[in-house]
Amino acid sequence: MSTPHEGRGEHADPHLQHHFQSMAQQYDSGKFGMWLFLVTEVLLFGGLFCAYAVYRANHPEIFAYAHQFLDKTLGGLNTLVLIVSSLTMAMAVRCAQLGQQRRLKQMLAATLLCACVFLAVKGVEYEHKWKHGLLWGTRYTSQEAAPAAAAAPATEAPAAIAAPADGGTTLPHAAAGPAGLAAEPQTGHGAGAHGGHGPAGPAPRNVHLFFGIYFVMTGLHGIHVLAGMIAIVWLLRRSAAGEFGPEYFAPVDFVGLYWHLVDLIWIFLFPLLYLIH
Amino acid sequence: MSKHQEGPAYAHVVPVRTLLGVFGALMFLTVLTYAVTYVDLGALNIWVALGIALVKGTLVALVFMHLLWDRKFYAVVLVSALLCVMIFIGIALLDSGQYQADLIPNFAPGITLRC
Amino acid sequence: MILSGLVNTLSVRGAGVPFLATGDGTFWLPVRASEAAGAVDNLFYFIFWISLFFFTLLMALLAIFAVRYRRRREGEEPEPSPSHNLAVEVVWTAIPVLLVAAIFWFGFQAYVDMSSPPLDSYQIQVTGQKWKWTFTYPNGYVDELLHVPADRPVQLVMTSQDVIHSLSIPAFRIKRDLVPGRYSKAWFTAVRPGDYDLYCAEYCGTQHSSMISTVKVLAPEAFDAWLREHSDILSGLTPAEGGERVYNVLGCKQCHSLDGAAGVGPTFRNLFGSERSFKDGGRATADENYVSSSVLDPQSRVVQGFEPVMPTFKGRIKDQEITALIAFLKTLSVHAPQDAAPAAAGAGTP
Amino acid sequence: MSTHDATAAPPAVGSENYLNCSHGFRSWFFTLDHKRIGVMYLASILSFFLLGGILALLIRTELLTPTRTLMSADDYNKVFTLHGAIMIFLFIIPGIPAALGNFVLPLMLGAKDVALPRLNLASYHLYLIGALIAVLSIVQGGVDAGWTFYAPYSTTTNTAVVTLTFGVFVLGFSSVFTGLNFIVTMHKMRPAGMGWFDMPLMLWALYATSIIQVLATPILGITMVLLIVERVMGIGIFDPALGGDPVLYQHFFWFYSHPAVYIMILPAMGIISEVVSVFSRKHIFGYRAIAYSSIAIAAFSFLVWGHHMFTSGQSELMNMIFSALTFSVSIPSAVKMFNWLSTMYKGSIRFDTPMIYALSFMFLFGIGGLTGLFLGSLATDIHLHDTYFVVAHFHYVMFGGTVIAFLAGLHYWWPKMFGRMYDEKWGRISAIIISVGFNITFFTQFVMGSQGMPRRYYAYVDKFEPYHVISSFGSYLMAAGFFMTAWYLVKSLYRGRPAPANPWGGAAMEWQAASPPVLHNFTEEPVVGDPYDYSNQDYDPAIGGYVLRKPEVSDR
Repeated sequence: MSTPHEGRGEHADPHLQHHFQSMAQQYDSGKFGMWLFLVTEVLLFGGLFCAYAVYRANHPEIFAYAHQFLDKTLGGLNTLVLIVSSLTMAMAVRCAQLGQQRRLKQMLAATLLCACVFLAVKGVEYEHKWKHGLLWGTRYTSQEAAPAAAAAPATEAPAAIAAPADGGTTLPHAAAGPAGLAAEPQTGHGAGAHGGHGPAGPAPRNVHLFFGIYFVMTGLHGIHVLAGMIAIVWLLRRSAAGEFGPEYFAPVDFVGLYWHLVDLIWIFLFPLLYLIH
Repeated sequence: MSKHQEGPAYAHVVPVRTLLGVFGALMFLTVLTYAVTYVDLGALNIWVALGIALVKGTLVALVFMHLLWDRKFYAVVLVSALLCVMIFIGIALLDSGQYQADLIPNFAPGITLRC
Repeated sequence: MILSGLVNTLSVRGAGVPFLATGDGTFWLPVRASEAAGAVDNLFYFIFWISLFFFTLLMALLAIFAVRYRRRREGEEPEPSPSHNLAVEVVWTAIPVLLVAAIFWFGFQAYVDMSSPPLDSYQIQVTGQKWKWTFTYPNGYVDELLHVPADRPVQLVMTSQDVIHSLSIPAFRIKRDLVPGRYSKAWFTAVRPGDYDLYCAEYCGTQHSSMISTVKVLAPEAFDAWLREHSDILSGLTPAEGGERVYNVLGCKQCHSLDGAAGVGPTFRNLFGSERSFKDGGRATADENYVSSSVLDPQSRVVQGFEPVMPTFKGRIKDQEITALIAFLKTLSVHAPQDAAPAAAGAGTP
Repeated sequence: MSTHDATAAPPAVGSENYLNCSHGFRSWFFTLDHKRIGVMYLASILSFFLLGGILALLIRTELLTPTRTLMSADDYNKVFTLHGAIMIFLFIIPGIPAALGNFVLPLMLGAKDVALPRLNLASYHLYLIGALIAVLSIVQGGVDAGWTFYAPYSTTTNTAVVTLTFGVFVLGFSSVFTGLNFIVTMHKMRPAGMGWFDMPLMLWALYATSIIQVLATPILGITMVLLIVERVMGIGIFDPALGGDPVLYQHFFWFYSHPAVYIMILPAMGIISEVVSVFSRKHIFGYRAIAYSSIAIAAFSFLVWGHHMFTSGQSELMNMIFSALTFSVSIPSAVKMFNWLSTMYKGSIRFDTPMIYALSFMFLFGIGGLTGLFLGSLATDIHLHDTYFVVAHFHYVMFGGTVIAFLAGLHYWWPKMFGRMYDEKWGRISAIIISVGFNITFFTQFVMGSQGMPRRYYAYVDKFEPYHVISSFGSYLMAAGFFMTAWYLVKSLYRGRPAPANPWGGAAMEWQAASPPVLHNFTEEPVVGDPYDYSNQDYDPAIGGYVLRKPEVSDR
């Protein structure tokens, strides 16, 4: 699978591919390629940030209400875990550059461990949401956030009728549409009448949109963490064979760049999803 | 080149102290951004949170990702990608804000009817 | 301003030239049947002539160069000529810039006019669904063809019930998407009585290409007469038949079944005369007053087990129509005294 | 699959080269050689071009009559969806960059390979996987959402949307990797002595293309992911019934798909810049202007996507902004056109097949570009949007532009790729047939479009019948031209006259390699020089090609 080799003078390194003049050129090419790849990742998540921005700007009430179901502390913990992993990854790159084989392996292992902790915490959060039906779109079945529809008939029937005022405040600015094509504002049924045991205030309509965005963003991020873990395992195997050193550390460096980007994205996800006011 | 502490010829080795310094700053900023949510600044909250995130992101990119010492072109590449994202988000926001008034209130029966 | 004057001159002078806009269809454009069409056509031909001029110029040069500088024998070398010339390049960048700026400006102006309806526009509601058009007139009359008065601004307030459709009337030069969940608007002033095609221009599935209707532009008096005649949906029918028509035309059937199955709203089968219990704990017998208030003020009492989603029909339904609806309901109910005409009795059976 | 066709090509007369240096399926399928990867791409995209073309003929045949001709409305909807998706994602986007670009880019740089050969191979494998997934959707009964997959139709239709969009998602990766690889190659592999402004314009075009591929394609990726998630899990982001925003989908889609149009046309412009200069035997006119205009087009391409949405419910404010920005992108294209024309001025023009195609390109792209003015202008676009005028416009740009330029490039580099000359007479004849057939097919569509005929119609109003009949017959003529081309090209592989290293007199470095090149491209270090300076070569009638004038070689 490796390309045919042509010896290029006394400096030919076994890792030098045939079409490059020098290791520096090869390293530069790889690094530049990696940066371009990171750019595509930024844009991939950029699309999701766009969806987030559009829905948050236009339906702030959904976000203000729904974020309360997220656990700020777990999110914060995960942020710290990722920052630690970023440090260990940066250290790993340093160790590879300096040829410190033992510490390289330790640092990679530490990074891997942090990633596991991150995913475990994420799993706890997901499980909580799953149990309470705080899910996306059609799967959204939360009783806590459910407006009058489910709870009202049994318990507090009068509340449902009092809904219009609340409906008005939580809904986007109503168009002066003709009567009859759609329900008039006063049919903002049940918007205000949740069971009274939710976090705070009435549940607005379409809360599931927040959870849709939450799950897609954190899910895609989680997949990236998983991919990073696979890459780190691969690095660990290669470093066990002692492949990396001052002359050849590009793979560690590139995986490191990727890992930092994953961290970087989380740095933005955390306040946007968890710390809404 | 032998396995001395000097490292490779074509890349910069970041001193441990710098790494730890940045790590400390990141930890501090995380705690800070967490703490700030307990203060109600109104509309400012999100901007403060994003500002802190931006500082943290810049630190990660400059030091952990070696941008500070690498070719400046990589920074140009990253910034142009961010610019691209901002154009996209900016225009989508601008447009969707404009047509909110056309939306039919309560159009989506959504989940309110199903449970 | 000078340029817009030029456009006007072009179109006026061009009245006799086959390619220029006239009221009738041309080789390029269909019949011009709305006020806005004039501006659009002028712009179309403005761009057309500019394009044709430059295209002809470029292709003529291409042909001349191809013939004049063809290689006559292998190995023949070209005579020396410069490989760049800043002045020339600046000029041929600047000229297109000015031209497209002008084109943008005219397109922009005409568009602003096309998207600002006069306040006194006659409003017609348009609903698109797979795969038919429904046009609702201010008095509640519903039709599948679009009838509009000539010489009067008409505004269409449109929405879709399923996927995106697009209302396109080539003769009026208007087109606008119907997006589910929102209202979109379009307006025009028709100027030529006649029948014109109305298409769905946004792909919407199997019968997309059958989602065609017709715009019938009528003289103002003819339009008024037509609307008066057609909106009397009860004419010539017994009350129960009329009620059934009301049920079908005004949209009751979307939510209220006749076969006893609960839909979005309660079924109409055996409703009349039955005992209703409400969400607020109240109860009442479904008599004439109950039906009437349910239609006009549906939110006041909501039947247990249903959502308060029904819109009011106040202003959309006439008193006789409510009476007819009641007569129809009676034919469907075992609780009602069977004094209604038996004509529609079978209608409700599944 | 189709890669076998390429292996079947016999080695050219002469010594060892990249085609005959190793044998067997594995030596091709797992090769890291950019030339073999380019040839595999070529074989694959041509197979999909054939498939897309057959679908196009089915569409045109169905439209011969105003009602049913040979298939049901549902089948028709699936056919036009697949025609669009296959032509766009499987043929035209990878067409020039991945097939021709892969082959010529390192050669033009005087390099041994692209910078990241393994990534290059991965890109091809992803292309193949994505393409197979996309084609699998046909087996599952087809897709009827239109290649634009507008929500909420695409989220509610019960056809194999998920398969096709997942295929497109994978293809997006392939496209990103190709673009990324090219950018790195051009940055890091330029030989000493070749500055940015010493590169052939084809490389500038590929560079601009790659920028768009890297920056825009991820948005397509996330759009497809969201669409799939929407369908599979009902997430509600684009579905108004769940509170989602279908117009936002269009923003997402066109943020990629408008720049994608330039992924298609920019490399085409690069080919034309090469061909016009070489066959006029004259230095390209306004080198820097063409280079800068490529980059300008790439930059502007990100700012104009909203012109696909003038009637969609996009706000009026955005309509105006996008209309203004749209016109800005027409200027660099016009500048290129003037430059090509000036290059021909006082040249010594030879009318070989590539040049016939280049002239045809200028004619067709001229029409395509100018009709874009009607669509960029707000008031006229309202009338023309979603009609056959738009269909005609983008076929003039995409087919009359990109495909014609692709054919120009294919004929131009064919001797280099396979070491054989094709039959020049048949080349010219079929070039002319294709151009004539194309105009008959699509010019009529301008007329019926401006008369109001909506696109994607299975059945239509009777008054449009004559236009459709003419258009369909044009398409048959065009198809005949293509089969003729396929026939003489395949024949040339077996019977063609062995090609000299430089049959056309090109001055860029790929012509310094043998035809076909050896495994690592150059037997001796290539000479870096001005890629448009033809003064140091002579025509040698004995070999039917040009040779460098040896004494003057050392000008650098």
